[in-house]
Amino acid sequence: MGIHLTKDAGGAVVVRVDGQLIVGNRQELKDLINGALDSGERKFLIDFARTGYIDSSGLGALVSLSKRVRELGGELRLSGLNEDLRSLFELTKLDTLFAIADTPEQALANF
Amino acid sequence: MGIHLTKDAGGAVVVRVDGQLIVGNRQELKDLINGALDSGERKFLIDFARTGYIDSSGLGALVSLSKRVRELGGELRLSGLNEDLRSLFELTKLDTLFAIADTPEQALANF
Amino acid sequence: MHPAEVRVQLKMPSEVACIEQTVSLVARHCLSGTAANESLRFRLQVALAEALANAVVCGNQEDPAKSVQVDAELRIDRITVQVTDEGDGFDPEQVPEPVLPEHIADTCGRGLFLIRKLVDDVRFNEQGNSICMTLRRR
Amino acid sequence: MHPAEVRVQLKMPSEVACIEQTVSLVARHCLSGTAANESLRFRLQVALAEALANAVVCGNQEDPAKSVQVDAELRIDRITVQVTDEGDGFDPEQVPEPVLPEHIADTCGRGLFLIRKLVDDVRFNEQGNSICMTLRRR
Ligand SMILES: Nc1ncnc2c1ncn2[C@@H]1O[C@H](COP(=O)(O)OP(=O)(O)O)[C@@H](O)[C@H]1O
Ligand SMILES: Nc1ncnc2c1ncn2[C@@H]1O[C@H](COP(=O)(O)OP(=O)(O)O)[C@@H](O)[C@H]1O
Repeated sequence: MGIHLTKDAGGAVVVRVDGQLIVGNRQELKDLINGALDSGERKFLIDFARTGYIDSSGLGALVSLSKRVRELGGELRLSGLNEDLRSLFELTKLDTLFAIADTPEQALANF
Repeated sequence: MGIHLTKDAGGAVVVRVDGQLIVGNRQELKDLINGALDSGERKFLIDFARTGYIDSSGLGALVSLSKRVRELGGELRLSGLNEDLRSLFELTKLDTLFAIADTPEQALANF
Repeated sequence: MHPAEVRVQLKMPSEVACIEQTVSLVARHCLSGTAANESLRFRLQVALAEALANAVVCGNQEDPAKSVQVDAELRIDRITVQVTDEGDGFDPEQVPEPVLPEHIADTCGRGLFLIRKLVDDVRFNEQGNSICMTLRRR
Repeated sequence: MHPAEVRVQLKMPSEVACIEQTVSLVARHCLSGTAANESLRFRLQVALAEALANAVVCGNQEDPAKSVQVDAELRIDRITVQVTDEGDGFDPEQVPEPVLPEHIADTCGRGLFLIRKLVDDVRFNEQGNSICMTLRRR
Protein backbone atom coordinates (compact mmCIF):
# COMPACT_ATOMS: atom_id res chain seq x y z
CA MET A 1 0.00 0.00 0.00
CA GLY A 2 1.22 3.45 -0.78
CA ILE A 3 2.35 5.77 -3.51
CA HIS A 4 5.93 5.36 -4.66
CA LEU A 5 7.98 7.74 -6.74
CA THR A 6 11.08 6.79 -8.74
CA LYS A 7 13.12 8.53 -11.43
CA ASP A 8 13.39 6.89 -14.84
CA ALA A 9 16.74 6.83 -16.69
CA GLY A 10 15.13 8.99 -19.41
CA GLY A 11 14.31 11.70 -16.87
CA ALA A 12 10.64 10.97 -16.24
CA VAL A 13 9.20 10.67 -12.77
CA VAL A 14 7.45 7.32 -12.39
CA VAL A 15 4.73 7.16 -9.74
CA ARG A 16 3.40 3.75 -8.71
CA VAL A 17 0.05 3.59 -6.95
CA ASP A 18 -0.09 0.45 -4.76
CA GLY A 19 -3.60 -0.24 -3.45
CA GLN A 20 -6.36 2.29 -4.00
CA LEU A 21 -6.42 5.89 -5.25
CA ILE A 22 -9.33 7.34 -3.35
CA VAL A 23 -10.52 10.26 -1.26
CA GLY A 24 -8.38 9.08 1.66
CA ASN A 25 -5.00 9.22 -0.14
CA ARG A 26 -5.36 11.33 -3.30
CA GLN A 27 -3.77 14.30 -1.45
CA GLU A 28 -0.65 12.20 -0.99
CA LEU A 29 -0.42 11.77 -4.77
CA LYS A 30 -1.00 15.48 -5.33
CA ASP A 31 1.66 16.45 -2.78
CA LEU A 32 4.22 14.08 -4.31
CA ILE A 33 3.71 15.31 -7.86
CA ASN A 34 3.41 18.98 -6.89
CA GLY A 35 6.65 18.62 -4.93
CA ALA A 36 8.37 17.14 -7.99
CA LEU A 37 6.97 19.95 -10.16
CA ASP A 38 8.41 22.47 -7.70
CA SER A 39 11.84 20.83 -8.03
CA GLY A 40 11.65 21.21 -11.79
CA GLU A 41 10.37 17.83 -12.94
CA ARG A 42 8.12 18.00 -16.02
CA LYS A 43 7.61 14.42 -17.26
CA PHE A 44 5.35 12.19 -15.18
CA LEU A 45 4.12 8.66 -15.59
CA ILE A 46 1.58 7.25 -13.15
CA ASP A 47 1.50 3.47 -13.26
CA PHE A 48 -1.60 1.65 -12.02
CA ALA A 49 -0.41 -1.92 -12.50
CA ARG A 50 -0.70 -2.51 -8.75
CA THR A 51 -3.83 -0.47 -8.17
CA GLY A 52 -7.03 -2.07 -6.89
CA TYR A 53 -9.58 0.62 -7.57
CA ILE A 54 -9.86 4.38 -8.09
CA ASP A 55 -12.78 6.51 -6.94
CA SER A 56 -14.10 9.69 -8.50
CA SER A 57 -12.01 11.89 -6.24
CA GLY A 58 -8.93 9.95 -7.37
CA LEU A 59 -9.97 10.61 -10.98
CA GLY A 60 -10.50 14.28 -10.05
CA ALA A 61 -6.99 14.45 -8.57
CA LEU A 62 -5.58 13.08 -11.83
CA VAL A 63 -7.48 15.73 -13.79
CA SER A 64 -6.18 18.57 -11.64
CA LEU A 65 -2.60 17.24 -11.67
CA SER A 66 -2.69 16.83 -15.42
CA LYS A 67 -3.87 20.44 -15.78
CA ARG A 68 -1.11 21.79 -13.57
CA VAL A 69 1.57 19.71 -15.29
CA ARG A 70 0.39 20.94 -18.69
CA GLU A 71 0.27 24.57 -17.54
CA LEU A 72 3.91 24.25 -16.54
CA GLY A 73 4.78 22.84 -19.97
CA GLY A 74 5.07 19.25 -18.81
CA GLU A 75 3.24 16.02 -19.58
CA LEU A 76 1.44 13.43 -17.47
CA ARG A 77 0.91 9.93 -18.82
CA LEU A 78 -0.84 6.89 -17.40
CA SER A 79 -0.10 3.17 -17.71
CA GLY A 80 -0.98 -0.23 -16.33
CA LEU A 81 -4.76 0.16 -16.26
CA ASN A 82 -6.47 -3.22 -16.25
CA GLU A 83 -9.84 -3.65 -17.94
CA ASP A 84 -11.85 -2.57 -14.88
CA LEU A 85 -9.73 0.51 -14.17
CA ARG A 86 -9.74 1.51 -17.82
CA SER A 87 -13.54 1.31 -17.82
CA LEU A 88 -13.64 4.09 -15.19
CA PHE A 89 -11.77 6.39 -17.62
CA GLU A 90 -13.99 5.34 -20.51
CA LEU A 91 -17.26 5.78 -18.62
CA THR A 92 -16.27 9.29 -17.53
CA LYS A 93 -14.72 10.06 -20.96
CA LEU A 94 -11.45 10.83 -19.21
CA ASP A 95 -9.75 8.48 -21.66
CA THR A 96 -9.98 11.43 -24.09
CA LEU A 97 -8.06 13.66 -21.67
CA PHE A 98 -5.15 11.39 -20.83
CA ALA A 99 -2.34 9.69 -22.74
CA ILE A 100 -2.86 6.09 -21.65
CA ALA A 101 -0.26 3.40 -22.44
CA ASP A 102 -0.52 -0.29 -21.70
CA THR A 103 2.83 -0.61 -19.94
CA PRO A 104 5.24 1.86 -18.31
CA GLU A 105 7.83 0.81 -20.92
CA GLN A 106 5.52 1.87 -23.75
CA ALA A 107 4.69 5.14 -21.98
CA LEU A 108 8.36 5.93 -21.37
CA ALA A 109 9.64 4.86 -24.79
CA ASN A 110 8.89 8.14 -26.56
CA PHE A 111 8.74 10.47 -23.56
CA MET B 1 -18.89 -35.27 1.58
CA GLY B 2 -20.46 -38.51 2.56
CA ILE B 3 -19.97 -41.70 4.50
CA HIS B 4 -17.96 -44.41 2.78
CA LEU B 5 -17.74 -48.06 3.71
CA THR B 6 -14.91 -50.40 2.68
CA LYS B 7 -13.84 -53.85 3.78
CA ASP B 8 -10.36 -54.29 5.23
CA ALA B 9 -8.20 -57.33 4.27
CA GLY B 10 -8.37 -58.47 7.90
CA GLY B 11 -12.15 -58.60 7.78
CA ALA B 12 -13.02 -55.31 9.47
CA VAL B 13 -15.49 -52.86 8.00
CA VAL B 14 -13.85 -49.44 7.63
CA VAL B 15 -16.21 -46.48 7.59
CA ARG B 16 -14.85 -43.10 6.51
CA VAL B 17 -16.79 -39.98 7.45
CA ASP B 18 -16.06 -37.20 4.95
CA GLY B 19 -17.39 -33.83 6.10
CA GLN B 20 -19.53 -33.62 9.21
CA LEU B 21 -21.24 -36.20 11.40
CA ILE B 22 -24.31 -34.33 12.60
CA VAL B 23 -28.04 -34.51 13.09
CA GLY B 24 -28.54 -34.25 9.34
CA ASN B 25 -26.56 -37.38 8.36
CA ARG B 26 -26.07 -39.52 11.47
CA GLN B 27 -28.94 -41.77 10.32
CA GLU B 28 -26.95 -42.56 7.19
CA LEU B 29 -24.09 -43.82 9.37
CA LYS B 30 -26.49 -45.85 11.53
CA ASP B 31 -28.14 -47.40 8.48
CA LEU B 32 -24.81 -48.34 6.92
CA ILE B 33 -23.45 -49.99 10.06
CA ASN B 34 -26.74 -51.65 10.99
CA GLY B 35 -26.92 -53.03 7.46
CA ALA B 36 -23.40 -54.45 7.80
CA LEU B 37 -24.31 -55.95 11.20
CA ASP B 38 -27.31 -57.60 9.60
CA SER B 39 -25.05 -59.15 6.96
CA GLY B 40 -22.91 -60.62 9.73
CA GLU B 41 -20.08 -58.07 10.05
CA ARG B 42 -18.79 -57.68 13.62
CA LYS B 43 -15.59 -55.60 13.41
CA PHE B 44 -15.99 -51.90 12.67
CA LEU B 45 -13.57 -49.04 12.41
CA ILE B 46 -14.87 -45.53 11.92
CA ASP B 47 -12.15 -43.22 10.64
CA PHE B 48 -12.52 -39.46 11.17
CA ALA B 49 -9.38 -38.31 9.38
CA ARG B 50 -11.53 -36.39 6.87
CA THR B 51 -14.17 -35.21 9.29
CA GLY B 52 -14.74 -31.51 9.96
CA TYR B 53 -16.86 -31.59 13.07
CA ILE B 54 -19.23 -33.87 14.98
CA ASP B 55 -22.25 -32.67 16.92
CA SER B 56 -23.82 -34.22 20.00
CA SER B 57 -26.30 -36.21 17.95
CA GLY B 58 -23.37 -37.63 15.97
CA LEU B 59 -21.74 -38.59 19.27
CA GLY B 60 -25.07 -40.10 20.36
CA ALA B 61 -25.22 -42.15 17.17
CA LEU B 62 -21.73 -43.51 17.89
CA VAL B 63 -22.80 -44.47 21.43
CA SER B 64 -25.88 -46.32 20.20
CA LEU B 65 -23.97 -48.06 17.41
CA SER B 66 -21.21 -49.12 19.78
CA LYS B 67 -23.84 -50.59 22.16
CA ARG B 68 -25.51 -52.56 19.40
CA VAL B 69 -22.19 -53.82 18.01
CA ARG B 70 -21.12 -54.95 21.50
CA GLU B 71 -24.46 -56.64 22.16
CA LEU B 72 -23.92 -58.69 19.01
CA GLY B 73 -20.44 -59.68 20.21
CA GLY B 74 -18.61 -57.30 17.87
CA GLU B 75 -16.33 -54.31 18.38
CA LEU B 76 -16.39 -50.71 17.18
CA ARG B 77 -13.17 -48.70 17.11
CA LEU B 78 -12.45 -45.10 16.17
CA SER B 79 -9.43 -43.50 14.52
CA GLY B 80 -8.19 -40.32 12.91
CA LEU B 81 -9.52 -37.85 15.48
CA ASN B 82 -7.61 -34.60 15.34
CA GLU B 83 -7.09 -32.55 18.49
CA ASP B 84 -10.40 -30.69 18.17
CA LEU B 85 -12.47 -33.80 17.47
CA ARG B 86 -10.76 -35.72 20.26
CA SER B 87 -11.64 -32.89 22.66
CA LEU B 88 -15.35 -33.58 22.04
CA PHE B 89 -14.87 -37.16 23.27
CA GLU B 90 -12.80 -35.99 26.24
CA LEU B 91 -15.24 -33.24 27.28
CA THR B 92 -18.16 -35.68 27.22
CA LYS B 93 -16.03 -38.48 28.77
CA LEU B 94 -16.86 -40.64 25.76
CA ASP B 95 -13.13 -41.30 25.40
CA THR B 96 -13.65 -43.80 28.26
CA LEU B 97 -16.31 -45.65 26.24
CA PHE B 98 -14.50 -46.03 22.92
CA ALA B 99 -11.30 -47.67 21.73
CA ILE B 100 -9.62 -44.73 20.00
CA ALA B 101 -6.51 -45.21 17.83
CA ASP B 102 -4.47 -42.52 16.13
CA THR B 103 -4.53 -44.07 12.67
CA PRO B 104 -6.69 -46.70 10.94
CA GLU B 105 -3.54 -48.85 10.60
CA GLN B 106 -3.03 -48.87 14.36
CA ALA B 107 -6.71 -49.63 14.95
CA LEU B 108 -6.72 -52.47 12.44
CA ALA B 109 -3.37 -53.98 13.49
CA ASN B 110 -4.71 -56.08 16.35
CA PHE B 111 -8.37 -56.28 15.34
CA MET C 1 -10.10 2.81 11.98
CA HIS C 2 -11.50 1.44 15.18
CA PRO C 3 -13.21 -1.43 13.37
CA ALA C 4 -16.95 -1.19 13.45
CA GLU C 5 -19.13 -3.81 14.98
CA VAL C 6 -20.68 -5.81 12.19
CA ARG C 7 -24.06 -7.48 12.54
CA VAL C 8 -25.00 -10.48 10.41
CA GLN C 9 -28.53 -11.80 10.38
CA LEU C 10 -30.35 -14.59 8.61
CA LYS C 11 -33.42 -16.77 8.87
CA MET C 12 -33.21 -20.49 8.41
CA PRO C 13 -36.05 -22.94 7.67
CA SER C 14 -36.80 -25.56 10.33
CA GLU C 15 -35.07 -28.39 8.50
CA VAL C 16 -32.20 -30.42 9.85
CA ALA C 17 -30.88 -30.68 6.29
CA CYS C 18 -30.24 -26.90 6.36
CA ILE C 19 -28.10 -26.91 9.49
CA GLU C 20 -24.74 -27.73 7.92
CA GLN C 21 -25.02 -25.05 5.25
CA THR C 22 -26.15 -22.45 7.78
CA VAL C 23 -23.25 -23.32 10.08
CA SER C 24 -20.77 -22.86 7.28
CA LEU C 25 -22.40 -19.63 6.06
CA VAL C 26 -22.48 -18.06 9.52
CA ALA C 27 -18.98 -19.26 10.40
CA ARG C 28 -17.68 -17.78 7.14
CA HIS C 29 -19.10 -14.37 7.97
CA CYS C 30 -17.94 -14.56 11.58
CA LEU C 31 -14.36 -15.44 10.65
CA SER C 32 -14.19 -13.37 7.46
CA GLY C 33 -11.11 -11.19 7.29
CA THR C 34 -9.49 -12.59 10.40
CA ALA C 35 -6.38 -14.72 10.61
CA ALA C 36 -7.25 -18.41 10.46
CA ASN C 37 -7.90 -19.74 13.94
CA GLU C 38 -8.87 -23.36 13.48
CA SER C 39 -9.79 -23.98 17.09
CA LEU C 40 -12.13 -20.97 17.12
CA ARG C 41 -13.67 -22.11 13.83
CA PHE C 42 -14.20 -25.61 15.21
CA ARG C 43 -15.76 -24.43 18.48
CA LEU C 44 -18.00 -21.99 16.62
CA GLN C 45 -19.13 -24.65 14.13
CA VAL C 46 -19.98 -27.24 16.78
CA ALA C 47 -21.72 -24.74 19.09
CA LEU C 48 -23.73 -23.35 16.18
CA ALA C 49 -24.65 -26.83 14.94
CA GLU C 50 -25.88 -27.71 18.43
CA ALA C 51 -27.88 -24.53 18.89
CA LEU C 52 -29.44 -24.80 15.42
CA ALA C 53 -30.30 -28.48 15.94
CA ASN C 54 -32.01 -27.66 19.24
CA ALA C 55 -33.88 -24.75 17.66
CA VAL C 56 -35.03 -26.80 14.66
CA VAL C 57 -35.84 -30.04 16.48
CA CYS C 58 -36.74 -29.19 20.11
CA GLY C 59 -37.91 -25.61 19.59
CA ASN C 60 -39.67 -25.51 16.23
CA GLN C 61 -40.24 -29.27 16.12
CA GLU C 62 -39.43 -29.14 12.41
CA ASP C 63 -42.63 -27.21 11.74
CA PRO C 64 -42.21 -25.81 8.20
CA ALA C 65 -44.28 -22.77 9.20
CA LYS C 66 -41.62 -21.77 11.75
CA SER C 67 -38.12 -20.55 11.16
CA VAL C 68 -34.93 -20.05 13.10
CA GLN C 69 -33.37 -16.61 13.40
CA VAL C 70 -29.59 -16.23 13.61
CA ASP C 71 -28.10 -12.89 14.75
CA ALA C 72 -24.35 -12.54 14.94
CA GLU C 73 -22.43 -9.57 16.31
CA LEU C 74 -18.84 -9.48 15.14
CA ARG C 75 -16.44 -7.46 17.20
CA ILE C 76 -12.69 -7.23 17.11
CA ASP C 77 -12.29 -9.25 20.29
CA ARG C 78 -15.33 -11.54 20.20
CA ILE C 79 -18.16 -13.12 18.26
CA THR C 80 -21.67 -13.27 19.69
CA VAL C 81 -24.23 -15.50 18.00
CA GLN C 82 -27.85 -15.62 19.05
CA VAL C 83 -30.13 -18.43 17.82
CA THR C 84 -33.85 -17.92 18.32
CA ASP C 85 -36.66 -20.34 17.55
CA GLU C 86 -40.44 -19.98 17.58
CA GLY C 87 -41.01 -22.71 20.16
CA ASP C 88 -42.19 -22.59 23.76
CA GLY C 89 -38.70 -22.53 25.19
CA PHE C 90 -37.44 -24.61 28.11
CA ASP C 91 -35.64 -24.31 31.41
CA PRO C 92 -31.93 -24.96 30.85
CA GLU C 93 -31.48 -25.47 34.61
CA GLN C 94 -33.49 -28.69 34.34
CA VAL C 95 -31.16 -30.34 31.83
CA PRO C 96 -29.09 -33.08 33.59
CA GLU C 97 -25.29 -33.26 33.34
CA PRO C 98 -24.47 -35.80 30.63
CA VAL C 99 -21.11 -36.70 32.18
CA LEU C 100 -22.64 -38.09 35.39
CA PRO C 101 -21.97 -41.85 35.53
CA GLU C 102 -25.66 -42.69 35.05
CA HIS C 103 -25.81 -40.59 31.85
CA ILE C 104 -22.44 -41.19 30.31
CA ALA C 105 -23.73 -43.86 27.93
CA ASP C 106 -26.93 -41.99 27.02
CA THR C 107 -27.57 -41.53 23.32
CA CYS C 108 -28.61 -37.89 23.68
CA GLY C 109 -28.43 -34.90 26.01
CA ARG C 110 -24.90 -33.65 25.31
CA GLY C 111 -25.76 -30.58 23.22
CA LEU C 112 -26.02 -27.82 25.80
CA PHE C 113 -23.18 -29.36 27.77
CA LEU C 114 -20.90 -29.17 24.72
CA ILE C 115 -21.99 -25.62 23.96
CA ARG C 116 -21.12 -24.56 27.51
CA LYS C 117 -17.72 -26.23 27.24
CA LEU C 118 -16.88 -24.84 23.78
CA VAL C 119 -17.89 -21.19 24.05
CA ASP C 120 -16.90 -18.51 26.55
CA ASP C 121 -20.36 -17.39 27.59
CA VAL C 122 -23.89 -18.77 27.17
CA ARG C 123 -27.10 -16.94 27.99
CA PHE C 124 -30.74 -17.79 27.43
CA ASN C 125 -33.67 -15.44 27.27
CA GLU C 126 -36.29 -15.88 29.97
CA GLN C 127 -38.59 -17.97 27.77
CA GLY C 128 -35.75 -20.26 26.79
CA ASN C 129 -36.34 -20.06 23.02
CA SER C 130 -33.24 -17.97 22.40
CA ILE C 131 -29.63 -18.85 23.17
CA CYS C 132 -26.82 -16.32 22.99
CA MET C 133 -23.27 -17.63 22.71
CA THR C 134 -20.09 -15.58 22.94
CA LEU C 135 -16.68 -16.73 21.72
CA ARG C 136 -13.60 -14.64 22.37
CA ARG C 137 -11.17 -14.25 19.49
CA ARG C 138 -8.04 -15.18 21.40
CA MET D 1 -31.56 -25.45 1.21
CA HIS D 2 -32.98 -22.46 -0.56
CA PRO D 3 -30.22 -20.19 0.76
CA ALA D 4 -31.43 -17.66 3.23
CA GLU D 5 -31.14 -13.98 2.67
CA VAL D 6 -28.32 -12.68 4.81
CA ARG D 7 -28.28 -9.14 6.20
CA VAL D 8 -25.02 -7.45 7.13
CA GLN D 9 -25.01 -4.17 9.00
CA LEU D 10 -22.37 -1.85 10.36
CA LYS D 11 -21.83 1.74 11.43
CA MET D 12 -18.81 3.67 10.25
CA PRO D 13 -17.35 6.86 11.74
CA SER D 14 -17.43 9.97 9.54
CA GLU D 15 -13.76 9.78 8.60
CA VAL D 16 -12.44 9.49 5.07
CA ALA D 17 -9.59 7.40 6.47
CA CYS D 18 -12.12 4.69 7.35
CA ILE D 19 -13.60 4.33 3.88
CA GLU D 20 -11.09 1.90 2.39
CA GLN D 21 -11.34 -0.53 5.31
CA THR D 22 -15.12 -0.36 5.31
CA VAL D 23 -15.24 -1.02 1.57
CA SER D 24 -13.07 -4.08 1.94
CA LEU D 25 -15.00 -5.34 4.99
CA VAL D 26 -18.40 -4.96 3.33
CA ALA D 27 -17.18 -6.38 0.01
CA ARG D 28 -15.74 -9.36 1.82
CA HIS D 29 -19.09 -10.14 3.45
CA CYS D 30 -21.00 -9.52 0.24
CA LEU D 31 -18.82 -11.85 -1.80
CA SER D 32 -18.15 -14.40 0.94
CA GLY D 33 -18.75 -17.95 -0.19
CA THR D 34 -19.37 -17.10 -3.82
CA ALA D 35 -17.14 -17.92 -6.76
CA ALA D 36 -14.69 -15.10 -7.45
CA ASN D 37 -16.20 -12.56 -9.80
CA GLU D 38 -13.59 -9.85 -10.15
CA SER D 39 -15.75 -7.49 -12.15
CA LEU D 40 -18.54 -7.66 -9.55
CA ARG D 41 -15.99 -7.09 -6.78
CA PHE D 42 -14.55 -4.09 -8.60
CA ARG D 43 -17.94 -2.50 -9.30
CA LEU D 44 -19.05 -3.09 -5.71
CA GLN D 45 -15.85 -1.62 -4.29
CA VAL D 46 -15.97 1.54 -6.41
CA ALA D 47 -19.70 2.11 -5.89
CA LEU D 48 -19.33 1.61 -2.14
CA ALA D 49 -16.30 3.89 -1.97
CA GLU D 50 -18.27 6.60 -3.78
CA ALA D 51 -21.36 6.24 -1.62
CA LEU D 52 -19.33 6.21 1.60
CA ALA D 53 -17.29 9.25 0.52
CA ASN D 54 -20.47 11.17 -0.25
CA ALA D 55 -22.01 10.14 3.08
CA VAL D 56 -18.90 11.07 5.08
CA VAL D 57 -18.00 14.29 3.24
CA CYS D 58 -21.21 15.73 1.73
CA GLY D 59 -23.71 14.21 4.15
CA ASN D 60 -22.08 14.14 7.57
CA GLN D 61 -19.48 16.78 6.66
CA GLU D 62 -16.94 14.74 8.61
CA ASP D 63 -18.73 15.57 11.86
CA PRO D 64 -17.30 13.13 14.43
CA ALA D 65 -20.66 13.11 16.22
CA LYS D 66 -22.32 11.60 13.15
CA SER D 67 -21.88 8.18 11.66
CA VAL D 68 -22.66 6.34 8.46
CA GLN D 69 -24.87 3.25 8.47
CA VAL D 70 -24.28 0.45 5.97
CA ASP D 71 -26.98 -2.19 5.44
CA ALA D 72 -26.35 -4.99 2.98
CA GLU D 73 -28.82 -7.63 1.88
CA LEU D 74 -27.16 -10.66 0.33
CA ARG D 75 -29.31 -12.83 -1.89
CA ILE D 76 -28.41 -15.63 -4.22
CA ASP D 77 -28.95 -13.49 -7.32
CA ARG D 78 -28.08 -10.01 -6.07
CA ILE D 79 -26.44 -7.77 -3.50
CA THR D 80 -28.21 -4.68 -2.19
CA VAL D 81 -26.22 -2.15 -0.19
CA GLN D 82 -27.79 0.87 1.46
CA VAL D 83 -25.59 3.71 2.76
CA THR D 84 -27.27 6.23 5.08
CA ASP D 85 -25.80 9.37 6.57
CA GLU D 86 -27.09 11.83 9.16
CA GLY D 87 -26.98 14.86 6.86
CA ASP D 88 -29.72 16.94 5.31
CA GLY D 89 -29.75 14.99 2.07
CA PHE D 90 -29.85 16.45 -1.44
CA ASP D 91 -31.74 16.23 -4.69
CA PRO D 92 -29.92 13.80 -7.00
CA GLU D 93 -31.90 15.22 -9.96
CA GLN D 94 -29.96 18.47 -9.62
CA VAL D 95 -26.54 16.90 -10.10
CA PRO D 96 -25.18 17.75 -13.58
CA GLU D 97 -23.87 15.11 -16.01
CA PRO D 98 -20.07 15.06 -15.66
CA VAL D 99 -19.56 13.84 -19.23
CA LEU D 100 -21.05 16.95 -20.81
CA PRO D 101 -18.29 18.81 -22.70
CA GLU D 102 -18.37 21.72 -20.23
CA HIS D 103 -17.83 19.36 -17.26
CA ILE D 104 -15.51 16.78 -18.70
CA ALA D 105 -12.39 18.42 -17.25
CA ASP D 106 -13.97 19.19 -13.87
CA THR D 107 -12.06 17.99 -10.84
CA CYS D 108 -15.16 16.64 -9.11
CA GLY D 109 -18.76 15.58 -9.69
CA ARG D 110 -18.25 12.06 -11.09
CA GLY D 111 -19.31 10.05 -8.03
CA LEU D 112 -23.03 9.50 -8.59
CA PHE D 113 -22.45 9.17 -12.31
CA LEU D 114 -19.99 6.32 -11.74
CA ILE D 115 -22.31 4.64 -9.23
CA ARG D 116 -25.13 4.71 -11.78
CA LYS D 117 -22.87 3.23 -14.44
CA LEU D 118 -21.39 0.52 -12.21
CA VAL D 119 -24.42 -0.89 -10.41
CA ASP D 120 -27.69 -2.30 -11.75
CA ASP D 121 -30.09 -0.16 -9.76
CA VAL D 122 -29.79 3.02 -7.65
CA ARG D 123 -32.48 4.48 -5.41
CA PHE D 124 -32.47 7.34 -2.94
CA ASN D 125 -34.82 7.93 -0.05
CA GLU D 126 -36.97 11.04 -0.27
CA GLN D 127 -34.68 13.12 1.94
CA GLY D 128 -31.64 12.14 -0.10
CA ASN D 129 -29.49 11.04 2.82
CA SER D 130 -29.75 7.34 1.95
CA ILE D 131 -28.65 5.62 -1.25
CA CYS D 132 -29.59 2.04 -2.07
CA MET D 133 -27.53 0.22 -4.71
CA THR D 134 -28.28 -3.18 -6.21
CA LEU D 135 -25.76 -5.33 -8.07
CA ARG D 136 -26.84 -8.51 -9.78
CA ARG D 137 -24.58 -11.52 -9.33
CA ARG D 138 -24.35 -12.46 -12.96
N1 LIG E 1 -34.45 -24.43 21.67
C1 LIG E 1 -35.02 -25.32 22.53
N2 LIG E 1 -36.36 -25.35 22.70
C2 LIG E 1 -36.93 -26.24 23.54
N3 LIG E 1 -36.24 -27.13 24.26
C3 LIG E 1 -34.91 -27.16 24.15
C4 LIG E 1 -34.22 -26.26 23.28
N4 LIG E 1 -32.90 -26.52 23.38
C5 LIG E 1 -32.77 -27.52 24.26
N5 LIG E 1 -33.98 -27.92 24.74
C6 LIG E 1 -34.26 -28.97 25.75
O1 LIG E 1 -33.06 -29.28 26.44
C7 LIG E 1 -32.77 -30.67 26.32
C8 LIG E 1 -31.29 -30.90 26.28
O2 LIG E 1 -30.75 -30.41 25.08
P1 LIG E 1 -29.31 -30.87 24.64
O3 LIG E 1 -28.36 -30.77 25.77
O4 LIG E 1 -28.97 -30.08 23.43
O5 LIG E 1 -29.43 -32.40 24.28
P2 LIG E 1 -30.43 -33.14 23.25
O6 LIG E 1 -30.85 -32.09 22.25
O7 LIG E 1 -29.58 -34.19 22.69
O8 LIG E 1 -31.54 -33.67 24.09
C9 LIG E 1 -33.50 -31.11 25.07
O9 LIG E 1 -33.80 -32.48 25.09
C10 LIG E 1 -34.74 -30.26 25.09
O10 LIG E 1 -35.71 -30.81 25.97
N1 LIG F 1 -25.00 11.87 0.88
C1 LIG F 1 -25.07 13.12 0.37
N2 LIG F 1 -25.52 14.13 1.13
C2 LIG F 1 -25.59 15.39 0.63
N3 LIG F 1 -25.24 15.71 -0.63
C3 LIG F 1 -24.77 14.75 -1.43
C4 LIG F 1 -24.67 13.41 -0.99
N4 LIG F 1 -24.21 12.67 -2.02
C5 LIG F 1 -24.02 13.50 -3.03
N5 LIG F 1 -24.37 14.77 -2.70
C6 LIG F 1 -24.35 15.97 -3.56
O1 LIG F 1 -24.26 15.57 -4.89
C7 LIG F 1 -23.13 16.18 -5.52
C8 LIG F 1 -22.55 15.27 -6.56
O2 LIG F 1 -21.99 14.15 -5.95
P1 LIG F 1 -20.97 13.25 -6.75
O3 LIG F 1 -21.54 12.96 -8.07
O4 LIG F 1 -20.65 12.07 -5.89
O5 LIG F 1 -19.70 14.13 -6.97
P2 LIG F 1 -18.76 14.87 -5.90
O6 LIG F 1 -18.98 14.18 -4.59
O7 LIG F 1 -17.42 14.72 -6.47
O8 LIG F 1 -19.24 16.30 -5.90
C9 LIG F 1 -22.19 16.49 -4.36
O9 LIG F 1 -21.32 17.53 -4.68
C10 LIG F 1 -23.15 16.85 -3.27
O10 LIG F 1 -23.58 18.18 -3.41
